[in-house]
Amino acid sequence: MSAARLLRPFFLLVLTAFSLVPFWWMLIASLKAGDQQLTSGNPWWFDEVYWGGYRDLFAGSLFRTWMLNTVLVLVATVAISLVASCLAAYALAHLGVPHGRSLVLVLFATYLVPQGVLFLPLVRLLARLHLLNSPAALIVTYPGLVIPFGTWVLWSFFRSLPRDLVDLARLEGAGPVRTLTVVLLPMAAPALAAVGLFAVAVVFNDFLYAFTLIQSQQDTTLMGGVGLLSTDLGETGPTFAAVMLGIVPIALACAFFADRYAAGLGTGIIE
Amino acid sequence: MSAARLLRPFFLLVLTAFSLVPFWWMLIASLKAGDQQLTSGNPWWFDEVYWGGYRDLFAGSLFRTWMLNTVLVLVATVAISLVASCLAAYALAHLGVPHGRSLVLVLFATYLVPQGVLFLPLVRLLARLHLLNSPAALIVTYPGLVIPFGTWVLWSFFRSLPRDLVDLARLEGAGPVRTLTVVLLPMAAPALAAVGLFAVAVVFNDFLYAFTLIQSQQDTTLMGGVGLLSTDLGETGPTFAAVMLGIVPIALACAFFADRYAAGLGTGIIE
Amino acid sequence: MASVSYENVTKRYSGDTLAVDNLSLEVKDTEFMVLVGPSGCGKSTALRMLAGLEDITEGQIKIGDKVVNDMPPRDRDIAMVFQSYALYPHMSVYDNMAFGLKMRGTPRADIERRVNTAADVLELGPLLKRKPRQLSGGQRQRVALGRAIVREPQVFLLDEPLSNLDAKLRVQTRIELQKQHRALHATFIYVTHDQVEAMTMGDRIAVMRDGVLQQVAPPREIYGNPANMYVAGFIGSPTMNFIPVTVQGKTAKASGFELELPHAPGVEKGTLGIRPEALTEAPVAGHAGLDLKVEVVEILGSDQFLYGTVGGDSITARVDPHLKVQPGDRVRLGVDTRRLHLFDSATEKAVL
Amino acid sequence: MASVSYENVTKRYSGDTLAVDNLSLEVKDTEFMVLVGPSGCGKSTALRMLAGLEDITEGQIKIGDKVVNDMPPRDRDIAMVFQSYALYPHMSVYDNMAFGLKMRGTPRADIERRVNTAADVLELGPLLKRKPRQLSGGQRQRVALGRAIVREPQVFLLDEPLSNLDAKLRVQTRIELQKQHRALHATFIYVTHDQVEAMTMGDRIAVMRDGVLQQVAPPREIYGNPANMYVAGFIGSPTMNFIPVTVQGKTAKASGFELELPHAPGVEKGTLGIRPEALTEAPVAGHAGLDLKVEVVEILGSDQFLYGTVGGDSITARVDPHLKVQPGDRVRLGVDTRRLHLFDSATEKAVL
Repeated sequence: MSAARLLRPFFLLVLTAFSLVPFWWMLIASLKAGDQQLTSGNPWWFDEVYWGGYRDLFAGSLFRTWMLNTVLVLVATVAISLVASCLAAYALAHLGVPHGRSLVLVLFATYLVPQGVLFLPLVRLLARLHLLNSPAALIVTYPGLVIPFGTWVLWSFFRSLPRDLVDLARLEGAGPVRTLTVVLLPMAAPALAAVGLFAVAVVFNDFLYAFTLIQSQQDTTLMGGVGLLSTDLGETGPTFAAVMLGIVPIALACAFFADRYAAGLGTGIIE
Repeated sequence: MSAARLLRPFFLLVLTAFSLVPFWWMLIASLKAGDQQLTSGNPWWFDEVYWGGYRDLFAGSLFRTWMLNTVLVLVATVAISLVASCLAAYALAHLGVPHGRSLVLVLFATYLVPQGVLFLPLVRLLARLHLLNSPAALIVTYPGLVIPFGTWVLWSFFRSLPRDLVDLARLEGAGPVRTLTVVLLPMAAPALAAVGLFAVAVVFNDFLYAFTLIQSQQDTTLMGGVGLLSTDLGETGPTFAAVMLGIVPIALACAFFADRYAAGLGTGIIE
Repeated sequence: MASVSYENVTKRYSGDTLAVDNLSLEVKDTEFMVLVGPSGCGKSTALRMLAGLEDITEGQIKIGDKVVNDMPPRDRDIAMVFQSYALYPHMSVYDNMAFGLKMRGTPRADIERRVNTAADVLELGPLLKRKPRQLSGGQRQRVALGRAIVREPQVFLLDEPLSNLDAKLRVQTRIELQKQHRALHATFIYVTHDQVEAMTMGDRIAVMRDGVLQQVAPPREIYGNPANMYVAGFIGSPTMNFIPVTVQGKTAKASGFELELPHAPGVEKGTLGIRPEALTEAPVAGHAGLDLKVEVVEILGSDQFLYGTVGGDSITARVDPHLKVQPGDRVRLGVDTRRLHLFDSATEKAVL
Repeated sequence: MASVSYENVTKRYSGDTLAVDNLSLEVKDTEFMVLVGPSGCGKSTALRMLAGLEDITEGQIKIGDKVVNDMPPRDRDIAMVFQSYALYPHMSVYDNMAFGLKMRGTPRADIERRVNTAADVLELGPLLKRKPRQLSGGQRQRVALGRAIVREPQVFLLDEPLSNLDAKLRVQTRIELQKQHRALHATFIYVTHDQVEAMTMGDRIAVMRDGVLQQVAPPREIYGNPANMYVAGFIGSPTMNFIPVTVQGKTAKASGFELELPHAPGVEKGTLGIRPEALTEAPVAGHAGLDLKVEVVEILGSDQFLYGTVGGDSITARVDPHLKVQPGDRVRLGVDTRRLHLFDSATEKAVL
């Protein structure tokens, strides 16, 4: 036990630092004038608190637009990803699709295809569909990144459910559609939560698409707005203020959600 | 059952198309001369098979360098991520770290911090450490993207293991280090496999860091090499040939690995 | 008419696994038939083929007069109770019980009436709004049964419905199920690995082993006249004593004693079968008895079991609970020779 | 010396959950003590405190003369067998059995000798290289026991070690465990919810309920003289019949019959307790007997149980298996008045 007692404060320190550093850095950045945080001075502390970033953010309409676009993209991505992954996973797990297992493997493999490879054909496709420079470009793109992984997770989950639950539905006369909607989906809540979180992470972690598919500051999302930072190094305060007000709350909410729902994924669902 | 029968071929078709289209597109691209695939003609079929891409790839030493760097980055990222995630998850799950649950939540929240936000400070840090333009830059960066998620997955897994297994180790006199290495880790194979796969996916899906942290074509990875494509639209054949030979096999190998090991994550581990 | 008949039914899985081998069995209308055997003996597969959850490889299954081989499960007029209960965790007790009726489009008022009636019978009334995870094991079991009852099917299929209950509750539920069977006037086909359940509940018992039917008979008959060594060993607890003997005329000679059989069985080498309760501390006229070296004594309040050896053979005896015996003692046991069994060593069939 | 004593031990979990309430219990050296009770009665918590897996809120636990409250588990000279067996799925049988010795740095040759000896005793020799998932349930159970034996501890703690085995195997393993207990000359503390295991294996039985010890006594004593209604109902299967009666002098009056008690119990309202085997088809001199309306008949080969009603009370009787009875029949039963119990309605304590 003594080794354990020695390890405890060490881990505690490392983990806390690891977890809180990015948030701290962003908080500091949001409270500095100009581009001080990026160019000069101590990035971990401020000389004086500057509220201008938050003021400017609300002075323009940028924050409102970015937030609206972010929510729109987020909701659409999660919804499209969940519906498509569910249908695919259910068909593969329970409708006796021939070669289902091989299909899942190939599908999973697409999850590992580098985004860089498919970037240019994607841009050409979106341009031809006149979707560039609008949130629709992202709504079309993101689910493609989520569905392979989501299908794999839900397929694994459906296969792990007690067979009796599906057999009973069949005996009692439920067809495949009602078996999915009435029986399986309500039980799949933890798996659906995990896939939903993955979709949120894809949207939040994306920099490439948000930054390149939407060029104008007026039409982009929070993530795109933050991306613009790297090309326009003037006033960084408002951008980081946007991050603190928009992204941090969502990130924390997702973490609690993960704890509440998705954590059940690894353990038995049916008590 | 008739609805199910109707749905089957539909799903089969959609999924197969969804899964195979990217691979097909890349195969075609690797067999075309110049930048035909991106600029003109039918991207889904070739007029004539052009093997020049594959020839040129092996004529230069690029492919060898890219492959070596990719393997190096991949192995280092997976190794560092697994070790760090394991230690953190074990401490949080079994060593009675105070406020462990809250820490996991905050840690998970960092998984959702947009990469764009932290991009510039990261570049500055790497520049100061003289790590830019070498694979080391990526080896430092990627684990930071994997560890929050990895810790969460392993923490959930460790908590779901039967308590008896840990109790017995304690009764028999195993300290925390031996409990982790001799008892828990060998059983955590499916969870470790899942985290490892996630690490591979982070490396493969990354475009931002591979493309920007390493500027020279000589020192980059396959992903960076593919990224260069979007700035240098000359001869695309060799690049796609590299993808077909380097990435596709690894992606398929990972998919089989996922099926073999990580699929056990959702179901009971102990028979 | 809700008789059920299996006619030369065989189930072969991919590869050459033979789960059920040429099963022929008639279950009469309103009979309580128990399929019993160890896990992997094919009893569950036989039930699932009848339910329509598994295809039939060869032969045919009839419910009443209709061959149901190609009939979808929902049209077979059966209901099934699973070992896991298969309750939907996200639905209330009411919704679980109403599920089958809803799927068949039964009018809402009708559903309500039938669920409430079944809930009253099974004393589930106050629990209708709960979720399965808020119920005890016994309550879940009753909900699973209730879900079958509301459908009012002609045939009930029960797949190890008691095996997740503790001992006391299993006895109570066993009795409850027998009352329900009588009240419902339906055919019950009940699968279990537990010989006590088979003995106590079945009108007739079908013993299976490795996909092959061994014997079908009422409980008394199965217990008193097992067709072979397998059935004899499977039914009864503690297990029947099996003692290898050589036979000369009417005399059976074991390693530690000799016995006169009622008549000559016509085999030379055999296995003698004696149930523990046929060995008692009371001497039996006309036979010297066995000299048991006691190793373990188990007192169950109402019974006392002695485990030990006679010569080179392990022997279990059931004696009066008030007899004082210690491990290491020697006890002389009388043998009730009217209740002897003898099995041919080669075929394992009963010859006495 | 490897006696174990609990002295006023209390375990309180966060909140106010009281798992074990002021438990005092002496377990003698080499005794086989069984803690029995339904799930949640505190028996497992009591065991885990002794093992050192749970802290003790109040009181103290001694092994031999030493107070072990603050001693780390590895130094207590105990070994534990878990209900789940807690076998490591990635280790061979040999490595699972050698685990504890390896962790204590026992020399390799020594480990090998001790594991092989234990493997011989438990007939695990041919399985040493297998992984747990390649073993049957019974084999896993023996590996878990073997892992405890190789450590040669003074006290064995067994937490429901048989509850994952099927009925036949449970009987065999019960007997095997008793032989091991005698061979090892160690103290066994055995936790179970199964009264049959408690009755057959324990030198003494401690019945627990809601964290409170109800009675400690040898099996015969527990069965014959239960201290209260709870113990009387928990021990014995089928359960003792409980019949509410009003008492006037020596006469107890139930809804459907009257009985003369051996002496006046001194209470006015009580619950009469009659074990099923104290009700037989044979008439008993000096008493008219009960008139049982039979509802369910269960034949177990060696026994026959009748379930029915007398007046307004449910009654179970154990009768000769050859008696022919049908549901709906009326059977006159004699009562063995020497084996009557009477419990005070208010305190539920035995008064007769």
